[in-house]
Amino acid sequence: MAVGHGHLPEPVAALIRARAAVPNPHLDVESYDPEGDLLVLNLGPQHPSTHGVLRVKLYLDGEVCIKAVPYLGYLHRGVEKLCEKLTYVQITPIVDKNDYVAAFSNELAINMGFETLLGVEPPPRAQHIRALGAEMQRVASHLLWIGTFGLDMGGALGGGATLFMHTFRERESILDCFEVLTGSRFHYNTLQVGGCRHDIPAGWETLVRQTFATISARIEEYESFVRTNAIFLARTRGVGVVDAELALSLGVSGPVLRASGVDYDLRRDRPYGLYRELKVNVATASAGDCQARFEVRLAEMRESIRLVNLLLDGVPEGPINVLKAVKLPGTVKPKPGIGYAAIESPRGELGTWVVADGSDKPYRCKIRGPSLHALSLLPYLAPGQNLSDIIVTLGSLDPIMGEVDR
Amino acid sequence: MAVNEENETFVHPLYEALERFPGADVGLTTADRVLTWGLTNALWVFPMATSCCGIEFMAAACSRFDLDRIGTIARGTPRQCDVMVIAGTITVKMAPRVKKLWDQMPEPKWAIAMGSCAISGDFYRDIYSVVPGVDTFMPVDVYVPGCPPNPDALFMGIRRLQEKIRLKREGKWTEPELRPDTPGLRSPAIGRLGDPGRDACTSQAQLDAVLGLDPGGGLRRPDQKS
Amino acid sequence: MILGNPWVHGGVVGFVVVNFLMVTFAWSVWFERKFAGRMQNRPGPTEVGPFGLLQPIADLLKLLQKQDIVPDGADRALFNLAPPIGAILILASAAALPFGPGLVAADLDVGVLFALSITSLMVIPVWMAGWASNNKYALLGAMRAAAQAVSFEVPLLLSAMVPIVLAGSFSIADIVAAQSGYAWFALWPPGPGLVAFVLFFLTSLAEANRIPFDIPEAESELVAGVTTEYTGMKFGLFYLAEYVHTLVASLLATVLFLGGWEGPFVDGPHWMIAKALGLYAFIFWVRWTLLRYRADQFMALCWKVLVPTSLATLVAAALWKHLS
Amino acid sequence: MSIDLSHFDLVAENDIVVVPVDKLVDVATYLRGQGFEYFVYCCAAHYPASESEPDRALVEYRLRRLPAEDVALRLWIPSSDACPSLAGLWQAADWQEREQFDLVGVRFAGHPDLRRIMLPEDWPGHPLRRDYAIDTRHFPWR
Repeated sequence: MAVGHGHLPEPVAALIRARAAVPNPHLDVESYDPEGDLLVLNLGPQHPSTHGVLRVKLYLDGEVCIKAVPYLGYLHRGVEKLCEKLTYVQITPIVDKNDYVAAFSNELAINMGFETLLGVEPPPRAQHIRALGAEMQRVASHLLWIGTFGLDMGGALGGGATLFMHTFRERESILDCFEVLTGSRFHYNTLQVGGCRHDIPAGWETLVRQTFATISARIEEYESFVRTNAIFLARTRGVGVVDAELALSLGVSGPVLRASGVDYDLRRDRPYGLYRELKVNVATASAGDCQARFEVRLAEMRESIRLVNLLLDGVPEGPINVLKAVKLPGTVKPKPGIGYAAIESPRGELGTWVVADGSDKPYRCKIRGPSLHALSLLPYLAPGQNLSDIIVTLGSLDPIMGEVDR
Repeated sequence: MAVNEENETFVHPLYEALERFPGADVGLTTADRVLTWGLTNALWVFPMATSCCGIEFMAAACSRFDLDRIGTIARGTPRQCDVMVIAGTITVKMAPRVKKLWDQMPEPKWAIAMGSCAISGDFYRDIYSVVPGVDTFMPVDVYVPGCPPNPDALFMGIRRLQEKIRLKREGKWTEPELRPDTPGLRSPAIGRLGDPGRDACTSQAQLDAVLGLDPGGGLRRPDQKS
Repeated sequence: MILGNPWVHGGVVGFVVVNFLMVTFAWSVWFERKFAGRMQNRPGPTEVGPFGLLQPIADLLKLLQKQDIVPDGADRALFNLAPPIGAILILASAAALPFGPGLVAADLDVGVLFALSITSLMVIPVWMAGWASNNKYALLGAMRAAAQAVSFEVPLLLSAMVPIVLAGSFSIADIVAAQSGYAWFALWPPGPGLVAFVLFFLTSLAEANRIPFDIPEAESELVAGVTTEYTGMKFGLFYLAEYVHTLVASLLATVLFLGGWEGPFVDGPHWMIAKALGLYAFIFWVRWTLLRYRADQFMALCWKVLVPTSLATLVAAALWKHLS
Repeated sequence: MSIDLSHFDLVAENDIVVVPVDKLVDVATYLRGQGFEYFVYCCAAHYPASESEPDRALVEYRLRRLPAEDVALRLWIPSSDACPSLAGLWQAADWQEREQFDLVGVRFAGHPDLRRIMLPEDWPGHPLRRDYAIDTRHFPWR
């Protein structure tokens, strides 16, 4: 499912891509500007639109950026160290807080990593619940992104805020569905090794169906927002063009990669869980600019809504966990080994690399977050851009600092 | 009383002169009440949103909950804010910045620690890079427990802060705000206790966990027996 | 009669006008918050007073009680002077604005020029504030504001020239008189009048730093623009200047293009105020709907679209005047 | 589906190749030429000294040829040694190697800009080493 080739005819898009020469992120400012005339602006760590606590040191010539140096780690919470101190069962609620707008995807990734080590496969009902949750979470996460992207462009006291409020209204209704399923609005702690903790309550299907029917009707509004709003187009077209080769080499994945014309989705290309049987239509766009990323995310929301409706039809009966008594810590003890499992989170490839040493705690657990890779595009995209465009570009990459810093 | 730029408190001479004027007490207390009313009903918030709680703070400002109803809006610069809401984990690298931003806010100012990370560090409290509670380096007026707290809990926090300001300005004694007990932190948003699918051993395990916790706060170390 | 004395008359009318502007400013903040709330599926202020009507008073009382901070390294004199200068300038610009026949603080022969030139002076306090704050965000905001003001003055004045040419006078009273009989300049010369009205309105938005041209403030980029370092009532004065600027622009558009105080039943200041407030509300509507342009884009818009269009409009108006 | 690395005297089993340190750059260059242009991750794990082995670290690079051909290069680096950097071949290795240097303490030789990325510049120690206490104090903030 290509969303058309973006909004630009292919020759123009190719031209834009060719022009986006790869700037040097390691530019030596001292020799570039021996007089010290550049304005050094510290964007963040507390700034309305750095999406958390990112700090970017910008060297500005007038308002045009010469060099951008991101400084990470203002939210480094030592999750990987904490994983070494906790048992496999206790880790799930911790990783919820990594990518805090898509907690379900985090749980899915880490538990799939553990299951790879154990060699178990969740029962079909649990697979269904997992796929459902992941797709619902994708819609919720993209909704939040659209809202904050509007804030980046329109300001907290303007039209952007209106967009933000509207997307949050929809997001709240998805969170309600999760609250009914898991008892929690935000950090669910609902998956565990070998399956799920919470079964689908009675009447939940109807609630989800209604919610998503409403949302899919309202996506039209956001769609018209892209197609008809001249200011939106002017601000996003040709801004922050990501070269596909650079993106691959930087390990960028997810909507940012797909908006650059690389047709790659883990759900289809390295299927896991229920996606082995499910046909996922992957949305791509070729322009690689901020508007292409917006369109790809919109199309992904549509596709996720379709998948949710499809999955709700065929939830099989049965157990929701293959393992017995998994509620007690210490019961999960994989054999020594190293495993890697990856899922397609709303932001891209979210992987877990686990080293087991035969005890009930992982020896080393690394979370491969897509946000870190997406953010590493910024030093390449920012030079030559206006300050306003840097904000928009940063917003369109959708970094979640909890996942970047971990 | 006022605060000058060297952060010393002093009584304005005009205020002293006014106090000696006959009938001034009635007028002054009324004026003070009006001023307090203004102060409590226009609390502009500086969102020190670092992580998950920041998203719930946004949700509180959004249509379902709407902080604007009680006159609270978020401003991007600390110079124009009255309340700093510390929403999220504060790390060692971030803490100096938080302190600096807190110092940049004009008096009178208050702080709300939103979420268990800001209150005590929660389960990151033993991590090498996380500050175990923001009240270790700056004053906190109201604690809003939860992980993250629901937006309505933040509303309740702001209401508590208003009440506190009112009582302070009237010179009444207020209960000093303490870190909430950890059992309060652990209470789920929706109690699933009555659910038929819930195992009895879970309840027992939760009860044991609660009974074994440090009642004084959340700073219990593994080596420290209470 | 004592009211016949121009000093007394001007003083009384000026007092009334300034108070009108202040009160309108206060409750327009309330109105804007309610209005934005309704646009965003939320109620807006509800708890402070009935329907939240006392919200602006609470805000004012709070701002009055805040500590006054002058940042380290700031230029104290300029930093402290900028907010009152802004407020005074923008209130002074209303002096030449008539609200009805004879209801004007100072009936100047060049009323239009006076009002426009005073409002365009607003860039000076903004620049003072940005320079004096010792803050890079404020400096960038001030730079943007200066660039914006310099460019948008041109189409603003050119489009304001259209009613002057059509009425053949610089006096606002004469311009309003020329529109009597519902020959409002926004409607009557069918082409140039309407175009000039739209141009005037757009450029007034840019002059008053409203979305989509609010790049000097740009909360998402420059935190709070020039007001980043201002606390308490100094910020309040900037806030007042911004809103009153918008209101004055609406009033000017009303007298220049919408027939001033003319209306059905009884002519009078109520029509003038009603029309201006309608425009004012429209500005809020625009503000809470649109996104923000980038600096270079809207410079291009100004010089490549607005300036030629306003020139063409002026020529067309002159031709119309010449031929009729 | 395993890549043929026999001319390096290496065998890939289940996508995993155990590479000697001195061959890493050659193998990586070869793979880059073979179309492995997607850099997935660079991870390291610390193994403290035991009776049989000295203090060492396990480093793993995972590279991918789209759509789904993976190769994981696994190396054992003694703590006294430095791992050759792949930052010149894949730009992603830049930040990933900095992160592993910061947290695990593996040094990467030939890295353009090997600074700490997560922790403050003046931080003592590398927290993900097994001998680093989880609740290490850091004056004055904790």
